[in-house]
Amino acid sequence: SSCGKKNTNTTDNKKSPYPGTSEDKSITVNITSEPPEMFSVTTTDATSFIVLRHILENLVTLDENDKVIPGVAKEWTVSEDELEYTFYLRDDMKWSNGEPVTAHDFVFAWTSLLTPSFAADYAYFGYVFKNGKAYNEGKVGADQLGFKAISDYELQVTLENPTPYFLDTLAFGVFAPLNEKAYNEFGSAYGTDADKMVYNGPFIMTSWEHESRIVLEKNPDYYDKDKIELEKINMLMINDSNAALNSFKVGELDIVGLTGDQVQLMKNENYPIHSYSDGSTFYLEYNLQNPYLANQNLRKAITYAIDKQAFIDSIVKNDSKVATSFTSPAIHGLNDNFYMEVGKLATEFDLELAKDHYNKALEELNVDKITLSLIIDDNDTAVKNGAFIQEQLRANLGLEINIEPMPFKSRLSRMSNKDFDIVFAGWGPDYNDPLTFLDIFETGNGNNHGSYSNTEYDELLDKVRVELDAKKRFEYLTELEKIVMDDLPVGPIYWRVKDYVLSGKIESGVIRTAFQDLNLKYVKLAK
Amino acid sequence: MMSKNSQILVEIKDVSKFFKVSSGILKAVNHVNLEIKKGETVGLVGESGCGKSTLGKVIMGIYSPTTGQVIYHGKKELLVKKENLFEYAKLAQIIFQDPYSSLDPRMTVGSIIEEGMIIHNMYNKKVRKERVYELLDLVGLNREHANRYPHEFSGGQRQRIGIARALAIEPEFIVCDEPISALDVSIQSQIINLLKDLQEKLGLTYLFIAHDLNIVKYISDRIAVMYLGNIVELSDSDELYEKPLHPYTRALLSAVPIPDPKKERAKERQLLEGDVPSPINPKHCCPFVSRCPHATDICSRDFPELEMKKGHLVACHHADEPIYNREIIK
Amino acid sequence: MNKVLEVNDLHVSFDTYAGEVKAVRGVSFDLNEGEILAIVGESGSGKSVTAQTIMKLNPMPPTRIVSGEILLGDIDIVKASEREMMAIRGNEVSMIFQDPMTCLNPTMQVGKQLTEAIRHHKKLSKDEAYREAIRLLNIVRIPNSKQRVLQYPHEFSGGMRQRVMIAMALSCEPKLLIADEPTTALDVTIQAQIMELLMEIRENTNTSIIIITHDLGVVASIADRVAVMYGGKIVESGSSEDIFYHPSHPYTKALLESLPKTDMDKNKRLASIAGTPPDLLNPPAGCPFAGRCKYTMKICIPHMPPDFEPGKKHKAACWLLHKDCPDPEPASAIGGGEK
Amino acid sequence: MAKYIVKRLLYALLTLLVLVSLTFFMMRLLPGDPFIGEKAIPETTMKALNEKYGLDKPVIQQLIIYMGNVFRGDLGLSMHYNRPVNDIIRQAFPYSFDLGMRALIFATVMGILLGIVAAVKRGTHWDTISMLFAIIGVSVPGFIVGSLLQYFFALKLTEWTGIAFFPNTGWDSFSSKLLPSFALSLSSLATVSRLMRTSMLDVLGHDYIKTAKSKGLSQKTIIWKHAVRNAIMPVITVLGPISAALLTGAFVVENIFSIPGMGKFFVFSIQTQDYTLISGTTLFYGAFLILANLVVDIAYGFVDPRVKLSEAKEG
Amino acid sequence: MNIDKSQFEWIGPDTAISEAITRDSTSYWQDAMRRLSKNKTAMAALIIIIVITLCSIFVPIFSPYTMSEQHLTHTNAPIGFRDEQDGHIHLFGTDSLGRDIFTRIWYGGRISLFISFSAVLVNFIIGIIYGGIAGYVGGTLDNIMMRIIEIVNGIPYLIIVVLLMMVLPAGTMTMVIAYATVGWTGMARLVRGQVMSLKQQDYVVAAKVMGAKPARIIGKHLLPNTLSVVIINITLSIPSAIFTEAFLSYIGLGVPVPLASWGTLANEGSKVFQLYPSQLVIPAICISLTMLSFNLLGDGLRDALDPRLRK
Ligand SMILES: Nc1ncnc2c1ncn2[C@@H]1O[C@H](COP(=O)(O)OP(=O)(O)OP(=O)(O)O)[C@@H](O)[C@H]1O
Ligand SMILES: Nc1ncnc2c1ncn2[C@@H]1O[C@H](COP(=O)(O)OP(=O)(O)OP(=O)(O)O)[C@@H](O)[C@H]1O
Ligand SMILES: [Mg+2]
Ligand SMILES: [Mg+2]
Repeated sequence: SSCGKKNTNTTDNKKSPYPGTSEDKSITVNITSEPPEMFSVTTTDATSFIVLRHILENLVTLDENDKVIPGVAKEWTVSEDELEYTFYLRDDMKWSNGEPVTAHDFVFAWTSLLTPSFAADYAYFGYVFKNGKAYNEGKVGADQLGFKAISDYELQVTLENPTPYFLDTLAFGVFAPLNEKAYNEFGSAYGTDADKMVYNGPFIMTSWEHESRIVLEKNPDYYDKDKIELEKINMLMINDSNAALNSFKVGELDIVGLTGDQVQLMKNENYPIHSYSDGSTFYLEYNLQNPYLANQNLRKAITYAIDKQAFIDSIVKNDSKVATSFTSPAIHGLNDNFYMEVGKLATEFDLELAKDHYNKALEELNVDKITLSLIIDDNDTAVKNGAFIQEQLRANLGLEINIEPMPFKSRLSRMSNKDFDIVFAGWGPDYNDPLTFLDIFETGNGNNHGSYSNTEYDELLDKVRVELDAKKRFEYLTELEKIVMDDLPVGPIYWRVKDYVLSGKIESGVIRTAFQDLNLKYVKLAK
Repeated sequence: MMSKNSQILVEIKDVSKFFKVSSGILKAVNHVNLEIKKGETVGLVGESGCGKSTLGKVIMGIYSPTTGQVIYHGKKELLVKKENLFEYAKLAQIIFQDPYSSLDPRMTVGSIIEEGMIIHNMYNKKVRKERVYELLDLVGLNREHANRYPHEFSGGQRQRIGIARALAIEPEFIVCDEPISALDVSIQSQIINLLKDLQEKLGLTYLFIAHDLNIVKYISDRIAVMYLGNIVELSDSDELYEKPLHPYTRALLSAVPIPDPKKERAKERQLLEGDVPSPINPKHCCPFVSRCPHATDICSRDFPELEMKKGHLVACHHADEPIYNREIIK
Repeated sequence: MNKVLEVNDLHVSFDTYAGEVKAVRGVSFDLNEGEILAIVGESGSGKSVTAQTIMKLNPMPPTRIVSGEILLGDIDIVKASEREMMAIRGNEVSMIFQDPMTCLNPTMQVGKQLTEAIRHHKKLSKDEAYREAIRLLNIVRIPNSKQRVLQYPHEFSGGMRQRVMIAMALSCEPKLLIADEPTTALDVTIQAQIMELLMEIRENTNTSIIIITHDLGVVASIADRVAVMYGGKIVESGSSEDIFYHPSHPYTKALLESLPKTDMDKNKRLASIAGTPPDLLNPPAGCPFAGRCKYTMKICIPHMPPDFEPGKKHKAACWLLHKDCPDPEPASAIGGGEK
Repeated sequence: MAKYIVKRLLYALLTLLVLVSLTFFMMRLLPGDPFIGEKAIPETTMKALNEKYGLDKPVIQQLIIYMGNVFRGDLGLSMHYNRPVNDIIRQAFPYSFDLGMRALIFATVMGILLGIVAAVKRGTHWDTISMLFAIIGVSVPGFIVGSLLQYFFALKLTEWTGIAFFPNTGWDSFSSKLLPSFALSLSSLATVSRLMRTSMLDVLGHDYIKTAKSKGLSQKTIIWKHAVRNAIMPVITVLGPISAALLTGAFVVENIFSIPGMGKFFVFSIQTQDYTLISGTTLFYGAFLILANLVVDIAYGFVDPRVKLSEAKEG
Repeated sequence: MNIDKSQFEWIGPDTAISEAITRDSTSYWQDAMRRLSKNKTAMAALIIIIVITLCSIFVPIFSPYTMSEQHLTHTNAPIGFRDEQDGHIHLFGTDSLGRDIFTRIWYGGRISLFISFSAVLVNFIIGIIYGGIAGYVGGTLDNIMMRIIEIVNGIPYLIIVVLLMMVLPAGTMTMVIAYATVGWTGMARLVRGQVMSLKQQDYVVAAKVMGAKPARIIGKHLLPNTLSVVIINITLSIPSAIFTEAFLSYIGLGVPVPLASWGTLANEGSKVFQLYPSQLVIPAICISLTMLSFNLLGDGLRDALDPRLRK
């Protein structure tokens, strides 16, 4: 987990020129946008999860290295076949409405997640449970679901398949408990206002001014409250990145994320910058239904012809890394990070090789010129991305690319309709396992927009899913990664790293990783 | 006198024009009947604000009449309506009372005069230009003036531009709304001569609105006297001057100033006394009653119709009573 | 008798792209307290320009007072600042404009426009002003004045607008009233009343009046003195009697000849002056009337005649009055009413 | 007059109906749907979502249901925020209105003043200054103006002086309202001032100005009492759409200054294809626009008595 | 004073004396153009516009760089940058991809000017015709036409544009169409308002009485008298066209990548203005200068078109 938290320049200990907000025992952070809804069952929004992380506590949570630690469950047991888990819950936790936090709250939450009428986008997370999918598709009753409350504080979970990363997954926001009584009180308005939901986390939300600010205050009933120094967290929703940095500089914010250009700016000021890998990989997705792109040599040519480091230097402008494989560095492998275990699989940038492949491709396709289109998003970074790739391919290969910028939803629609040649896309992990990246290339996977299909690959995936032996499993996974990197249904570009700065008020304890982007539970303030 | 066939050119039938104003209905023109024969000139005189211009505008179709209709050539299909203004324009034109505001400030005088000819597709470009110069000459302006803009002219010059514009279309019938009031007498004569020449040559018909009674008498075959929206007297021009029947007509005639200081100052002034009546919500009585020296009971009770009395049409209850003849002024 | 106004050798030009239009070319006259001066003359001869120059109303540019002085009391208007002019306008001098439609603000109620000047100069309350407006409309004989003050100019007839202008000018009881064709749109009965009104004002407040008109009847009825303008110059001036009974300038004579008479023969053409007035863009060096005058002599074309005095206080600018001029009535020209 | 207004209001209803229906159909033609996300959604969820928001019914039926709800004052449930659109508007609109009103008043007052000064002092440096102001106002877009203002006045000024004259973001104290209002007003101010200048110049050439002058009125009185009313027509015309746009929320300025107004909903609702929110904001904006235009049309009649509102007036 | 007797010789009236030489007749427009040509500021502005246009046409042709060429070794170079090694000179510096801003600016000028001209022209034509008819005819037609405008304005622009994107190929023509779909409404309303108050004027009535058809009345009388307002509105809509173009380019309707326009350049520049101010300032100056010139020209034209206003 070397890439998790990396502090640059922290060594020089001079007083920060930006002292941060003045309010005692509180910090103010920027969550950039309004969390659309705060109902843990249905939300999919990253901002919502930032807030939820502080106000709801799952069975298990993650530490600063994304390792699973106890949450509501103080301990648990796993069966031999790794299919059955029994969680023993703390008996001293209370919801903010006074109800005790019990196993039923989890049963209710997870059942809701899988109940079609709730229309949860992330219902598929619940497919890990036995009969989760079947119930979601209406084939079995709720009583068949693979989880039940043995007692108020004992929860038994049965899985569909052995899932090594199950506990990591459980820390994810969609698995948060839900108090049935409270839910029934607010109904469909649950989670739309500060007083329309209940809390069991380290903080409770005391105010939610929509589009403007959320105020969290320390939960006096929280079991770990003594370890929490912050009395209050203000979350502002400043969308404009320049405005946010300005706010930071004038002492209205204590933590602020930086764009590549802002990194430059703060570097010029010698200000300590923090970075973390957010776990996403950016790549070119090739549509294999396109007769040209069905050609492996062409995909290779394109992938190898792009100078990815130059891309990062001139556009991303921070410590983001050239992707050497598909799965991002945030994902754990057997012992270390998975990307290190598989090693450098991708050819980063090799002009000669690219040209070779291109010529082969032209030969195989029996054409002398190829023109393709590249779909990008409708913002200026995306346009730069497009222009860069276009120029690289034109200059290095003589391949013409037409750039098609379009609104996000249009892009998604084109992708799911498989109406594209190449898309500049990104993928972030759902859970801490390489499978979250590698299963998208399964034949027929809903996220397999490029229609990649490889029987060998599919068979391997099936093996991975039932393999109990961790070592073996990771061998398979490495194999999968190798196939991807050889067949190149996508051409990886870079692994994203994000940057932020802290005001002088914060001493330590800000957790930002791929799986918990912003966890302020253990923030220590400067004395 | 030119020959007159008695063909009726314009028939004004029971025309009224009412305006809604904040305090009620303003009856600017009140059930007026008038027939204008081809080739004749009808003078229209009357107190300021009595509805002369409004009547003129109704005849031109600028205002649509509240009641009644204006029939041209006896043909119903030529009723003045907004839709057939184009055909109508060739038949009838108006010289506006207010010269300046009726001239487009962004057009040169030449193009203002030429416009009508362009609209009616008359002549080719070169001839049109010539015609413009000719018209400018006719109304006593310089050719030089064709390139200037209306605001660069004196009041009288603007008036003449308006006249030239109306004449350019060569209509059969022209409503002349005080065409000469802003002109010096010499130009006045020149314009009157011009109008008469044109009448002779082309058989034009005029409705001539003016305050200068001498001129009206000179140019008109018949004269209508209006008062408060009504025609109160209508007769041959000579007859009207010799034998005015309506008290208002007589007051009018007596007030004509004489261009001779001694005579003028010696003259006994006969100012009209009494309240000036208002056209807003008028009472149903003789409109002149409040100022008439001979008013009797019936005058404030009954509205006098325009009737043939003593040889011509007059709207006065007492027109044929002897008291009148005694009182002839002058 | 005090001189209220003295205009000396006034030259006014308009700068246009075509060149300089010399609208007024050396006009001089004066006006005593309580005196009524009528300015008559050819249409376009510079009467209105002269009048407006007295109040400095013409927008400058394009108007330019080339030279001359206009003495109003001890103030030379030509040199007066805009601030000084503000105190004079509407207070000491007021003006009735020739074109009543365009001179009234189309978006302001008539009553407001009427009393604006008094409210400005005399500080009346709103209510008083309203009553004053009604009174003024009554004076100029506009019926229904109570409602009329609330109407807008386009709802008035031509003559009524003109009367509004008159009432407006009278409202401030000025020392000098300039009336530019005040009664052109009025019927004779109302005209007579207005004339009466002007006389009354002159009697009561000793106001001096400059009246510009084409109606020689009006001139005859009220003017003490008359100035006749032609081509940007005053060609003749004198008392009304002088002008009407002893006209000395051929233009004046021609003008009087073209007067319409009550008993005109309908079959005869009206007398008028042949030809057109000079173009003021490049006005003739000599007598402006030369081109149309039946007495034109050689000298008339290159030389502008100076003012001669055929009688006391009677001036005329015509070479015929020169002592050396042989025969003022060349036989061949007599009786040539027209060409 | 009353009749005219009633008639216009009826028209307004009809217009809104057409507007909403058109938007309703058009937004459904947009590629994508409200629920499509970067990650594939299970089919059951998709079905359930469509059912929840009534998208499984034929579009016409959806429209009729929607209209029915709208007449009952219910704008539906936002698909993205899962909150009633009524609530969203009720919460956000006061901010936008406050901001917009300040900007509008400033733009109108200053714009008219600048325009008048420029016209009256035509050709002097006053004219030049107002012209430059106007040009910057229109040729530098709002997001740049906003960012620059923020950078210089909220950040640099604070850094230099150590005193926070202007808060960087937010909408609470008076001082926090200055920069956004100014930034928002700039382009309207420019439009208003340019239009005012030109139409003022037109008016100053008229004879009635001469008349007013002849009464001895000061230039100030002449301008304010006589010229402005005759010149203001074009300004009034543009104020209709401008006020609708300003008052219902300005995305750019609200975004830069983090003001929780309506602006973002106009943009985000479409980006997220939140059908109910699109319809709601469209309806809201449309109603505003129509109302503003109605006010403008009525104002025409007041400003220029010759303009007839209804044909009924004459005769 | 003695004068030679012969001077008093009678010559009689001679109308020729008063007949002046007639100048060439000019129309209102010729006249206006002549007045415009005498306006120094306006002419200077015109020259600037021409220079900008010429630069936009020719600089890209003669520039040593293409507009898409990336010099990744010297990105974000400052103004007047000169690379010692390869001798590259970048007059206005380079952007984050190392593209020569000088070349891109003039390339962008082509697009921005073209868009401004054509979009504004289209707006002008549609707006004037539409507004003129609505204002002139009035009544129900006006009511309906204005309601249509409200509907057009009310539909979220983004929706219209995305839908257009689906049916039309990306490119400049599409962009003009996209701008024109709603851009004309402001002009139409403005013209309508003006026409409404002008149509009551006597000279319009006079033209009507002469039998002029509505088209002529609108075209010859009403519009020339609203032109001053129209001109201002046109000049004001130029930057809006430029920035709408930038917006359209982002969502894929505008100029294809790697082409740039002033609007997109300014947009990009604004993101980094704290670091590299010149990247914002240069396009902003281009836009403002163009705007300024158009405004000055517009003002000059306005003055020239108003015969009452004379310097
Ligand atoms: N703004 C202007 N620009 C150019 N020439 C002008 C301007 N105003 C007036 N003139 C010219 O100046 C001359 C004098 O005009 P003025 O208005 O004084 O005439 P007037 O004697 O009042 O005539 P009328 O009796 O017709 O009113 C006219 O020939 C006219 O064409
Ligand atoms: N548009 C209008 N709205 C309201 N009232 C009007 C309108 N036009 C004219 N009037 C009124 O109608 C009456 C007649 O006006 P009109 O212009 O016909 O008079 P006129 O006989 O031409 O008078 P004048 O000799 O003064 O020109 C007047 O009382 C006038 O106020
Ligand atoms: Mg009249
Ligand atoms: Mg005059």
